[in-house]
Amino acid sequence: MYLVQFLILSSVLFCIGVYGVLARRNAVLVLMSIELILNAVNINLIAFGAFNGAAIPAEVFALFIIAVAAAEVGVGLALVLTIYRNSKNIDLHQVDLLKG
Amino acid sequence: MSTTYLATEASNLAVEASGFFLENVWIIPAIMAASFVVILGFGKRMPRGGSEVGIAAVAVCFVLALLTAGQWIGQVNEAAACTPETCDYIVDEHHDAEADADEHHDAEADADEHHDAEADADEHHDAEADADEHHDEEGAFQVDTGVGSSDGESASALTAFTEAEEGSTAAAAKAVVSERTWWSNGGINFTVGTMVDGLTVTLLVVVTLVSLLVHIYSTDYVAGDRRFTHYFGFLSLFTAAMLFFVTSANVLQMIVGWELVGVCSFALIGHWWEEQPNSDAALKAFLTNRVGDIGLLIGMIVLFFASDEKWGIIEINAGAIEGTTSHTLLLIASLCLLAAVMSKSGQFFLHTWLPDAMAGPTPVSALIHAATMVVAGVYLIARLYGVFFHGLSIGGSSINALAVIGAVTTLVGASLAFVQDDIKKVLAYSTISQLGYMTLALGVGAWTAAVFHLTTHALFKACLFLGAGSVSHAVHSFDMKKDMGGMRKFMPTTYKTFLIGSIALAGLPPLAGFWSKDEILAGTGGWGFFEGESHANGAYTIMLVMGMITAAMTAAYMTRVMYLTFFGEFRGGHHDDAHHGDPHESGPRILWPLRILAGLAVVAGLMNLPKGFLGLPSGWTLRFEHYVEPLAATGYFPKISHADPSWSLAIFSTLVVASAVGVAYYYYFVRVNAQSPSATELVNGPTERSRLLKAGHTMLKNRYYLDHIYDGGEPVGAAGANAMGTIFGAAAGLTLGFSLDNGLNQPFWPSVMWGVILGLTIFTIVTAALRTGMGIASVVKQPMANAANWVHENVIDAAVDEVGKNSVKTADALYKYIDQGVIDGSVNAAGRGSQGAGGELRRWSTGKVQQYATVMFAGATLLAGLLIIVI
Amino acid sequence: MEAFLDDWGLTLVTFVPLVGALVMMATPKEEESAHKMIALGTSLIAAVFGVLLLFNFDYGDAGALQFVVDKEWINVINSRYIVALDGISLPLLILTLGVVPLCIIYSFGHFPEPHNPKAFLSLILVLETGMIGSFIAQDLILFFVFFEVVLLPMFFLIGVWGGDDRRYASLKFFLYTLFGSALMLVSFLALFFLADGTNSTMAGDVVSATERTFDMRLLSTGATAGIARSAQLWVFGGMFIGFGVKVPMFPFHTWLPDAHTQAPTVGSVILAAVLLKLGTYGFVRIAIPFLPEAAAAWAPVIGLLAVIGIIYGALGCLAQTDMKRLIAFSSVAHMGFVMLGISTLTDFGINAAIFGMVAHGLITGMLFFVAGSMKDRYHTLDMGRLGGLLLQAPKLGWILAFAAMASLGLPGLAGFWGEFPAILASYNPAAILNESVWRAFMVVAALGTVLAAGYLLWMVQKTAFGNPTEEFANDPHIRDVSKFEWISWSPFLVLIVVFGFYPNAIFNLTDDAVIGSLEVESVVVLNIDGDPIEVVNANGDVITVANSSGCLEQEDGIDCFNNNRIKAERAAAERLASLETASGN
Amino acid sequence: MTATLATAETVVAQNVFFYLIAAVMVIAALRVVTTSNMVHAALYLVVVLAGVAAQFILLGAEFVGVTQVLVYIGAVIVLFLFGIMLTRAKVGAEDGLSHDNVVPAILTAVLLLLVMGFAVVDFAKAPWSDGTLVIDALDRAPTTVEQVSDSIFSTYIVAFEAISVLLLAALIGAIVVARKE
Repeated sequence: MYLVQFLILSSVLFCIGVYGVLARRNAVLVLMSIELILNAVNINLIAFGAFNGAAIPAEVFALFIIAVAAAEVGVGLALVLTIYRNSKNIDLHQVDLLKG
Repeated sequence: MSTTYLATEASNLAVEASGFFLENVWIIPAIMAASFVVILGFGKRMPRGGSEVGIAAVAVCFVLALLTAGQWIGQVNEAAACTPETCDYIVDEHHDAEADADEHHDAEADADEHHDAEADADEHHDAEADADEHHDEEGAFQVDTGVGSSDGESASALTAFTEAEEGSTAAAAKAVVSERTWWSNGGINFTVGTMVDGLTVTLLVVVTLVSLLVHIYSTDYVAGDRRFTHYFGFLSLFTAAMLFFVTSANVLQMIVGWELVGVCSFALIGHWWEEQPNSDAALKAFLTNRVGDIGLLIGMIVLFFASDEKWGIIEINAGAIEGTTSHTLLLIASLCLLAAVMSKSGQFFLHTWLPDAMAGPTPVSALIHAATMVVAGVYLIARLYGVFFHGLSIGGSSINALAVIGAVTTLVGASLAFVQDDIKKVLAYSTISQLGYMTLALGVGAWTAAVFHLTTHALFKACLFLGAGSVSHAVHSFDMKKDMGGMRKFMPTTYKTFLIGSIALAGLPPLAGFWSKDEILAGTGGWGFFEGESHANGAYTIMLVMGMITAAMTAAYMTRVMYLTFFGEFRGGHHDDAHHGDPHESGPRILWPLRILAGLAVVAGLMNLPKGFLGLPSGWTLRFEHYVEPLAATGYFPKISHADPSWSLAIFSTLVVASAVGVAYYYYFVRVNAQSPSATELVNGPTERSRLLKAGHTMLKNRYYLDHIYDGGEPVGAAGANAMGTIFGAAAGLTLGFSLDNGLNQPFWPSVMWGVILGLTIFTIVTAALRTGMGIASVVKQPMANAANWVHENVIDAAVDEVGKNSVKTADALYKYIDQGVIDGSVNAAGRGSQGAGGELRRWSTGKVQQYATVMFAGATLLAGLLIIVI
Repeated sequence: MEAFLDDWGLTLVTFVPLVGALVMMATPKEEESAHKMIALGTSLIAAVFGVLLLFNFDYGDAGALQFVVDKEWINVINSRYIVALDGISLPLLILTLGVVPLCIIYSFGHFPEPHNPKAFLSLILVLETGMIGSFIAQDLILFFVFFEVVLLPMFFLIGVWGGDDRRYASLKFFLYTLFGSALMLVSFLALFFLADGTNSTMAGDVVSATERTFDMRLLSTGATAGIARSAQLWVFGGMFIGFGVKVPMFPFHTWLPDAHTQAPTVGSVILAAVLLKLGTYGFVRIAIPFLPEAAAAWAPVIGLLAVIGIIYGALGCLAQTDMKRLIAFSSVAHMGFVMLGISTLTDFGINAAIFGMVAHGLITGMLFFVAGSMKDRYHTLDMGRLGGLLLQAPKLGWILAFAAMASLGLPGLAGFWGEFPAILASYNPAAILNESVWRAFMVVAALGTVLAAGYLLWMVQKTAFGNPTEEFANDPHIRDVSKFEWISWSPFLVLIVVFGFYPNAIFNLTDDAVIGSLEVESVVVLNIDGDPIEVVNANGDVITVANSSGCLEQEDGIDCFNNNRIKAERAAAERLASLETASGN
Repeated sequence: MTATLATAETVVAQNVFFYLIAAVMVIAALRVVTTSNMVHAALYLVVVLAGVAAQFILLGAEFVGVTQVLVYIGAVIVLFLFGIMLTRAKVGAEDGLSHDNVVPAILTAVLLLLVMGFAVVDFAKAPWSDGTLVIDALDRAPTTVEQVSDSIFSTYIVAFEAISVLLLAALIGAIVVARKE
């Protein structure tokens, strides 16, 4: 197995995630896309770790990332719920609170 | 009794000679060009609308051409008189050729040495550099030939002795070349200059003579035309271009002249461009020629690099003959050039433009399509004969591309001439057929016969065209069946001259056509096949047979024309205006050219009586060959052998022609006339009775469906088109295959297979090109063009627009949110107090997070990319 | 006088028009005749200086830069004000100086709507400054500035005085060119960071011979030698797109038909005659001499796109019904021939290309003039409705036919010498390149000549031949060539004939310069894969030893981290010695 | 699997698996961002995450793979589904999940992909690399839970604490934010 193939895979996932973040209107879907991005990063991390022998630290940080991701999803969904409760939809197109 | 002889090896002696007219022949085209300018500039204000200028100029040119010819003959005789004591020799023929090459190179070297220096820097030019050094050192001991004069002009006339037939010393004068640097690029010098030898002189005389007569004729024929002046202007320009072409010293000039001739014919064919058909015909002619010009360009380029970057006709031929040029390249080049010849000289299957070109004024048809332009192709072959002779390995073989193309063309043309009702079209197809004769002759190695036929044909075909013009001048139509008949009563002189022309064309002794045609037939060497001996360059028996058939057909269709035009009852006069009722003989300015040409058509044949004809001394026979044909000793002409004339062949061919005339006479003069004096064909004639003949007749009427193939015409439909396509492809392929066979000595069938493949590809390419060209009128419906346009609009352009729009959008967002919003807004916000802040905040943004994100991501990505690329 | 010209000639030629534009700014808008006089006067003054330069140019030494001016400009980035003239620039400079006054004269006759000569003419003058500057600048940043200066006036000329669809066309033109020039700028910056001025063979005799430089004289004489091959490819790619858009090469050409069709006549003429040449000039002057190896690697792409452009442009022409649009498409085809000549990387081909530029400038400019005048008379260029021009305006018709003949490459007229040598050169391209590929290109290009004849003659037949349609049968507006038109056209017509008969007038100029610009190529030692093994400058000493990724090979490992500044005398000496021994055995 | 398995066949098998899984992942990911049905999107996300886990195991990081499965597929996805239901998203297809920002988004993503791809390839061709960059996951024994836990609770203890605090904060925050008044 070559390192490059993992890197390519992860960059493809990353870009798909980016597209999702930019293009989706539904907040939940945006969160999912963010998950894609995070997983892409994880693949990179583990692959590099396996490549140059420093497997352990890589895996540890992958675990940390998973934890953070979990937290992020939790908070994010909570926010989404709140938004939904305030304005009966989670369409980012309508949600422009920043507009003030 | 019949033995073939070769130009003997003893012919490697050379003497210097030169002459004013031979060296300064450039004057002749220059005069014509000047007359073009004058006519276009001031013609309208002149009493005779500029025609007098044109006539005067061409007359002067004719005189000059005669003087040049005289001087040339003088050269040959002088060389003949020159004995080994009086002349200094260049002992080795090989050197002789080299020397000539050197002189040009010295001239170029003077022009600019620095290229040699730089040539080393660029490996691309190493070859050229070597060549120069090589030649410089050789030129060192060649200075005594004294031609590399300092002003970059070099004139050389080397004549070589040769042992001619029966011990009588005939001399072959070498071409007089005088040229100077024209332009130089990338260390390569391109010269412009003139090359005069027997061939050039012949063409000079023929072109100027016919052009002069046509000028005179035209003053009456196109009198009162709206564009009288333009007409004469372009006649002059055309003559100038043709003369420039025939006097070229290198192939680049030939390309230039070739194209100029083409565009002049475009202008003259389309002279009456108010009518759509005329301009269509002009376009068709030009485009068909353009298709051939692909072959010309590529072939010339291949030759240029094959004979290490030399343009000179002499160098190229010499390289081909000495074998220094790769044979494969020669083969490729000669096949490419053959395509050009096929288009310009109306060879099958690019001949279709020629009949349409009859849309032009008749004198132009006479000038362009009889005497000059269409023979340009034949002249090209004759000029670069070394290339063709060795490229297609003509010598000693039995078939090759050139001969086959010629033979097929001559048959096709003759057969098509049968079914035309338009008298000019008959003559046009007959021209095609005769050009096929010349090509055939060159293909079988009968060089002199070809050039001789070119000359005689120019004379009597011009006579015929002008005669046809004279008739149509009287009846204002070209349709023999509708508007002619019995014309001999109305216009006796035209009738007589036309009759003479026809007999000459049919090739009955003792008129001009007979001699040249008979030489060609003998030159095929096929007769020897029947006599059990091998003649000349090879036994081209098939060509002999096809030529014989053509001779018969020619005689027959000319008889048909004679009857339909001059005999029977006058069928015209049904036009409303009374003028047509009584056809009248034309005026003197039309008749005198006819008389002159007819007279020449009678005697021209005597120029080249066969060897030992009626026991005449060798001083009387073969004069044309003696003065026109260069011998191998000159170094730029291949060793060709000459067939002995054979009484049996001459008698046989005459019998064939006579019987053909007899049959046609019986059909028209007896049967049709008996049916009714005004009839043109037998009701319930053979074509009605036999289905086979009928089918053939329709096929001929449709001109072998070639035009349908080219412009994808409806009547025949795709099936027919493809069928014909396959046939032509196979034909071309076979000929190619044979030439490969001769050339590369490959096993037979593989080469034929190759040939078929090659031929199909070539035919497809040509057809595609022609379709694109021919379909011009309906071009908006052109699938290819539309496809391209569709791609342009719907793919590339659409994509671009999309990108454009979105970049605009992004830029817009950028401007609105970031610039206006953040920066500007913050400034203003700071500027105003806090109470306006709320209002400010509203203008900050729409709150569309993702648009910010987009801009941010895009920016970051761009920066990253920049970073990666730069570092 | 000589000294004055040497110091100030080029600068004056460049900035006199700008001064004129400023003066016109100061002049009130109503003084139309004054504006016209000022515009014509200044452009003529510039032209006069151009003629003086023409006379004082040392033709014996056309390869060398002359009238060099080298002054400090932006010290921070070591960008200098360097202008100079050589055999490549001279023809284009003279072309520009000649075309602009003629266009101004022509515009007197027919002024596009909205009238406003002040803005129109001053924009043209600014345009002239930009074009001239781009042709003589010898510093990348300076070149870039002029290159961009050209953009705006043309944008406004199209966007304000253009046809019905002008906004779209002008925006498209603008975005396209801007997109290209952005990549071009990146490439220039990359050169700035990667190249090393002290490697140049001219390092001794040029003031600005520091490591990081924008000086084109240095960059074209070995300063770029040390750049990694991969980096070279990218940098060239940037320039390729930047210049290719301007040329325009297929598939970057789609802005051209719209811009030409919508632009006012004068705009189209300048666009065709000069602006398109900026792209090809960039290839000849910058891209190829700077990065010969990259050029060799990119050449097949260039050649392929060129022949595609030839055929594609021709087919596009055949599908048009609008005369002006047809001429615009024909530009694509003709510039295809130019690019084909360039792609051969031989001095022969590039000479042909330069000739092709000038010839195309004259001929297509002429065609656009005629088309514009016909638009003024008929108020349409729809070939379905035109016809019989030769009957109604014979002179105009003959000029059209003449220009068409020149454009289809008739020998004896200028067009042929741009077309034929390009085809000839592609028979054997530079030694690095693959012959058979270019021979295939040659055949295709030759086919293109047939199509060219096809569409041009078709155009002539549709518009000039036949009888006029009843729509215009007796339309008083359709008059023959007017005074202004004669004045502004006759130089074009004369030059087309002159160059046709005596092509040496241009080949003489360009030959040495081109050979000089290609010299770098011959001193890059390539291995079988075409990768640079080592780079030897003209003095014969080795500058760089590089492997395919541009890294320096030493016994103690490989050094990649400053591959933009490889100083490797030791390794180079060893490599050279080994090569010599190898060749010795 | 152990170090002794590093034979040619297994290497081949590894590559085959990798490409199979990768293909599935990419397709699923694309569907996640393109499908118009939110529930489907969540399910496709499951596929992607499972694929990631599989890749981890291929790379010999078995513990991380397992964790991935537990945390993501076990927890996160459930969260998502809850979120979807609580926001009363239709279970069927609904349009307008993507808006007019699509084209710029595509452009950006593609551009990003190009830049990354170029960077990766350039890195792979880097002179000091022998051009292959082989991962010898099979030659090493896969990392065990012991090793991971050891390093977590010794080397990275501080980070671990920080993470746990973060999780706590997130927990509370989520509750606070999401709870009804």
